[in-house]
Amino acid sequence: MADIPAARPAIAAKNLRKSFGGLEVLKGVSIEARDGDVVSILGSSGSGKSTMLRCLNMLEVPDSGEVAVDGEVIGLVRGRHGVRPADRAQVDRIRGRVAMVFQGFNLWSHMTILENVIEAPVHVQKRPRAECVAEAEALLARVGIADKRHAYPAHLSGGQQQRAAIARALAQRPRVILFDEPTSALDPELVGEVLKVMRSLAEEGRTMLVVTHEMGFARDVSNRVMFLAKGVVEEEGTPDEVFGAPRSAVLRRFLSAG
Amino acid sequence: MADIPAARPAIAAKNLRKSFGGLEVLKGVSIEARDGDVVSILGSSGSGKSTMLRCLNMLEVPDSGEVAVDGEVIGLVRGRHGVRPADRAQVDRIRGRVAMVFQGFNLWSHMTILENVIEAPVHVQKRPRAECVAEAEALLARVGIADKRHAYPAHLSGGQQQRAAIARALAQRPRVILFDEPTSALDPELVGEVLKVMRSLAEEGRTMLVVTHEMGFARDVSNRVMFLAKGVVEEEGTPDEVFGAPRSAVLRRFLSAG
Amino acid sequence: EPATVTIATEGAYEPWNFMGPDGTIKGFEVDLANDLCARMKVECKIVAQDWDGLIPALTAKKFDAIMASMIVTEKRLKVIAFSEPYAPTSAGILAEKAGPLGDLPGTGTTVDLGGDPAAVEAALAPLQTALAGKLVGAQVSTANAGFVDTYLAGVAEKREYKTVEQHDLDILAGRLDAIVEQTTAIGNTLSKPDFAGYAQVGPTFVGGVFGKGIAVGLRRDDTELKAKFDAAIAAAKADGTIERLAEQWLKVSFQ
Amino acid sequence: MTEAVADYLTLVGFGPTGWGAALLAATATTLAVAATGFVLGIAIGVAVAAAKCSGSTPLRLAGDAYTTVLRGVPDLLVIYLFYFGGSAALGAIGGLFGAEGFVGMPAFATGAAAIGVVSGAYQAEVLRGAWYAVSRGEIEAARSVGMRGATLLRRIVAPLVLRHALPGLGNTWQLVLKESALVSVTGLVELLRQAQVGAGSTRRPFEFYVTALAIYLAITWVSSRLTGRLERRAMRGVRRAAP
Amino acid sequence: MIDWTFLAEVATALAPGIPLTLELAAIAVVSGFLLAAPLAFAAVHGGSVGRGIAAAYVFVFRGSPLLVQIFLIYYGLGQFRPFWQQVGLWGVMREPWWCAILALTLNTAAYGSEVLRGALLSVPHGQIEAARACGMSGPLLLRRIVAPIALRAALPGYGNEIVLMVKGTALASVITLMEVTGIAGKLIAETFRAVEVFVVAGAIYLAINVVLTRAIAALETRLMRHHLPFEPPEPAGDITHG
Ligand SMILES: Nc1ncnc2c1ncn2[C@@H]1O[C@H](COP(=O)(O)OP(=O)(O)OP(=O)(O)O)[C@@H](O)[C@H]1O
Ligand SMILES: Nc1ncnc2c1ncn2[C@@H]1O[C@H](COP(=O)(O)OP(=O)(O)OP(=O)(O)O)[C@@H](O)[C@H]1O
Ligand SMILES: [Mg+2]
Ligand SMILES: [Mg+2]
Repeated sequence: MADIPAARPAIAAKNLRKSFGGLEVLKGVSIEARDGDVVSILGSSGSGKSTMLRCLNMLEVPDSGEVAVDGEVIGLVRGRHGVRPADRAQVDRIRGRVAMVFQGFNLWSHMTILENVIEAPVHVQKRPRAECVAEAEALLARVGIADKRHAYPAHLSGGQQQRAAIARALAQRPRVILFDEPTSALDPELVGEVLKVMRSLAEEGRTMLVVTHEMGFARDVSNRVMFLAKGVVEEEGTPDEVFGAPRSAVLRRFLSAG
Repeated sequence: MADIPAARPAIAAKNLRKSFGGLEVLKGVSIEARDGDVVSILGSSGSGKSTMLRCLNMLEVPDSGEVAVDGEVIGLVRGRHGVRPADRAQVDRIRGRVAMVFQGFNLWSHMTILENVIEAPVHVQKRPRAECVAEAEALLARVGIADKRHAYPAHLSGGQQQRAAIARALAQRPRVILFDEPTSALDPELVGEVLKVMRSLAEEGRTMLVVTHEMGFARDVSNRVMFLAKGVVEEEGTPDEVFGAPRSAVLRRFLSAG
Repeated sequence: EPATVTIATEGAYEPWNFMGPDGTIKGFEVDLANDLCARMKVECKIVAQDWDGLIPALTAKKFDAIMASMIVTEKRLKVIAFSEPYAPTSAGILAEKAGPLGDLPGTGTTVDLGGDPAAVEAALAPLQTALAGKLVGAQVSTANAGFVDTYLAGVAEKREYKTVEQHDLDILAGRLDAIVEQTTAIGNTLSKPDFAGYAQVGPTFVGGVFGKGIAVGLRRDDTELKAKFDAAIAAAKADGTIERLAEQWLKVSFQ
Repeated sequence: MTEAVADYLTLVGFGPTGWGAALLAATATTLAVAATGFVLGIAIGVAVAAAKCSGSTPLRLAGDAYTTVLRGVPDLLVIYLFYFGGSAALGAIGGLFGAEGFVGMPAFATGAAAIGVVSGAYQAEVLRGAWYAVSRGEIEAARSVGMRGATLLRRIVAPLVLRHALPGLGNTWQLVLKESALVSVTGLVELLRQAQVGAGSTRRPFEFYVTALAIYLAITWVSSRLTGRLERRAMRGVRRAAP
Repeated sequence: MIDWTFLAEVATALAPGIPLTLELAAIAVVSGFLLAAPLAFAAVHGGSVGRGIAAAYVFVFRGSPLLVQIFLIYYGLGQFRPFWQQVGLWGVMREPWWCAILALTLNTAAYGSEVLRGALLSVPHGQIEAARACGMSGPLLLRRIVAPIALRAALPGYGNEIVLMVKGTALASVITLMEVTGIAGKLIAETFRAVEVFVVAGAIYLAINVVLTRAIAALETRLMRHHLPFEPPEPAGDITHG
């Protein structure tokens, strides 16, 4: 990494370790992103990408290591049943600033799409409902599912659900957005649309960590690329560095397949 | 379509129509695939691809139109609550020959991966358990998740679940396989692996209908491509025809984005 | 000195004590209680309580006295005190007239179970033969059930019921061959048209397990109230009030 | 036949010898004691279920003990203990303050408290089962937007849990309704007690028990219409598999 | 303060009632489940006829107190002796034991079927579709996919029901059966020490039910492994419940 005197990173993790039962999934992963950074996270299936992302907002509590959002370190304590956050209120506060788009979408099945999108702004951030509805409708239009706003998630196609999940995350007006394969269910045309949205978010200064299998995206939109393999950061750098001159053999094989 | 005197198609649908509430999703879609055919189905999100696939094995019953597997037409009757299959036993028999990989995987949560894979062979097809287990383990190895065979679906990563779903479908030894975005959660390396598996299946003479957003796959593996837009087949032909000389404006826009 | 005495009864044992649709409690014991209270110069408050809970609630001071057709027995005397009895007890056997027990010997006679053991044995022997293997019902934990336990154990099969009307129904249904019950209650049962084919058979029993008659149940430390009740009962007996009420409500004479 | 019907109608009617008014009043008591107990039970049930699902071992053990004991002993016993034991306790307290003799615990309060305490144990189990049926992903999504505590509960957990719990809670309500019949031992004149009194006093048990049955069924009918409506509301957005 | 000798006496007196209590509960739970399962199935998949029948059944038997049901079955149906004799069932209807079994079974089936119905409805539709897609339907689909998932979901609720039945047997005492509560009632009427007797009786029921709930909880832990936050390191045989 370049060692310019760093501005306070929007989100940073140091030396994350996480095991499930006997399986060590993360073996000391560090990551750092500043305002406006778009970091692509590549890696083969099962390499720990989702787990890492989930550690960043404490949906999985790392066994060791440190996560800091906006310079604020999330305190962890070791209890009898493993590690847990010291201060739940802090975690909630931080999660309010870090949005997530899940790999499996996880839309709330008892709410319509519009209700899904305004839920956090209205009930967590306590913003005026009318304003939130207007903004939600704009967001839904932007991802092309305005006509589905009164439908329930179960009645949407895969791509529509994914776009609803993206809109829900954006409605939170987060500083940092964690995307777990946000375009996996989308056709090329929509991928293009979503990338456009993400680019504009980056321009607004929002920070994005994006788990993706779209090399095109990683190359064109992100300013940093990170390659995860078997729970360690195998390689990291600008897209040019990573794609232009991959150092590790694993990454070379990975890229040649794409 | 070429009008060589057709061998009996492995699967064929004529003029399928399907509405949800007021929304007409399929507006008369026809499709036909012979033994060994690999048909790619393209189309933007919400264009009705999943719905069409689901109509082929009667998970959605079409409002009108006809589906035939192996020349056997699935009888439909119009009852008081809409259209339904005339003979459930026939539907079950046909479904035994038509496997499906779901967009959302739908693995059985109460069974381990291995149990998921041997379920249909052992309990539907009544094949000897030991044989099925051996075959299942080979399949799981082929898609690279042999080590996860005793894990439950909830403990797998997205890509691992998707591969388990593929293995489950293949274990059925179906004549026809319906894939709904089978590589959406996979990294490029694995996509390559899965494509290899699919190619070998095609060589064995199995018929595949594949909903996909991977233009590479559509171009390289399939021998027919079908483009769905707003519930109608907008264009259809060999990959060369469709990709080389797209006639419709919608398709041209769709492809240019990719 | 209590200005009011709270007296509990069961309220479901016609004609001794029972309730009307408006919730008022009526019957022989209610009229008697009011009469006794007048004699004792106290206010009377009558409440209804489940049979099971009567004695526990008395000892828990939920009320001061029980007048619920309760028989004085040794077991009860260990827990509570009783006044002088205000009514005698006698029990009998109810069975189908046309059935095998219809001609049970001793009908019309009275056997004092507390009397000469040889005479008791002689009177009971034919009963035990006739009731061998039969199903006999009685209300649970009453002197009647005690009678079955004492004299018919190993002879007849005993079934115990929570209320009188339940064993009445079961004998009608044919699930019982005989019932042991107080004669006043048998009289009440037989007065109903359904029981036209039934009768009291065999001797009437008094004394012994049937104790020393029916009396007011009181807390053991409440000697003052017991003295008052005793005096009032003696007076009511002497001037014929009890006899008059018995004839009015129970259609029997205590003489 | 018509005579029998006329006779029955007089018995349970509202005339001077009819038990109608008494039965109606008793029905009101049944409803009141059941509803009070049920609401109390929900409050207890939520707390106990939360304790049982929480990560804290002492809380979980306490919750376990609560549901085990209260579901394990006959309800009649709990009511008895509240009646006799509660009175004794109150009496002791009264004695401290110089109150003379017996301090009665009101029958209604005893009954409602006993029902609440018992049904709380059942509600806790129903709610816990429902909690496990909720998709983890949807809860995670809520956490990831920073929802927590009461908001998380009210907006996401409660509706989803309720969806799965409603049939079970409906069951518990029916249970409570009939549990109220046991409160008769405290001397509270609710429906079954009134029927027993009527049966004992008139020696016509069938008429009274059948009438009681009919009244219980009527209450059930109304309440299941209500729960049915709630269930349909809660199930919105759920897709059922094709036949 | 506590009269231990009396408590011991009560326990000895109540013990002979335990086998009858267990017998009634076990038979009622098993036969009740056999009735509840088809009822729940009819309620969910039986079309309007099945739904109607199941709803009516549940309505009547869930809607009224068990005490009233026992009473009406025993004394009410007992009235029609000639009819029962004609159909050759008087031997059954005559016996309080059979009447108790009948009433308890009918009652628990109503509650049980509601628990099962809720569980059937909670099976994720995607998993049913996956089964249909490979040719499963009817009994096979039920046996392999729907029932295992539904039964897991139903387990806590059904556990409630079993415990309820154990306690429900107490009401058999009103039709002369001398199980634990029947004997307890007798003891109270003889000794007038309601609280002590009920505490001992309560302890007996509690002991039975603790064993039952522990067994159900152990089963739940075993069956719910796929719901744990992560997989236990070994496919452990007996996980003891905390
Ligand atoms: N059960 C349903 N009820 C109502 N509308 C539905 C239902 N299923 C699908 N739809 C609608 O039908 C349309 C087609 O859905 P379908 O799932 O077939 O799309 P798709 O082509 O597979 O899209 P994607 O690529 O996003 O998966 C969508 O607009 C969707 O909202
Ligand atoms: N709850 C869990 N219990 C046990 N193992 C788990 C659990 N969650 C994840 N794993 C395992 O951890 C490893 C990493 O999973 P993760 O979901 O992070 O992978 P991923 O990089 O996101 O893969 P994909 O691209 O397929 O989504 C996998 O081998 C997975 O099986
Ligand atoms: Mg992942
Ligand atoms: Mg789709």
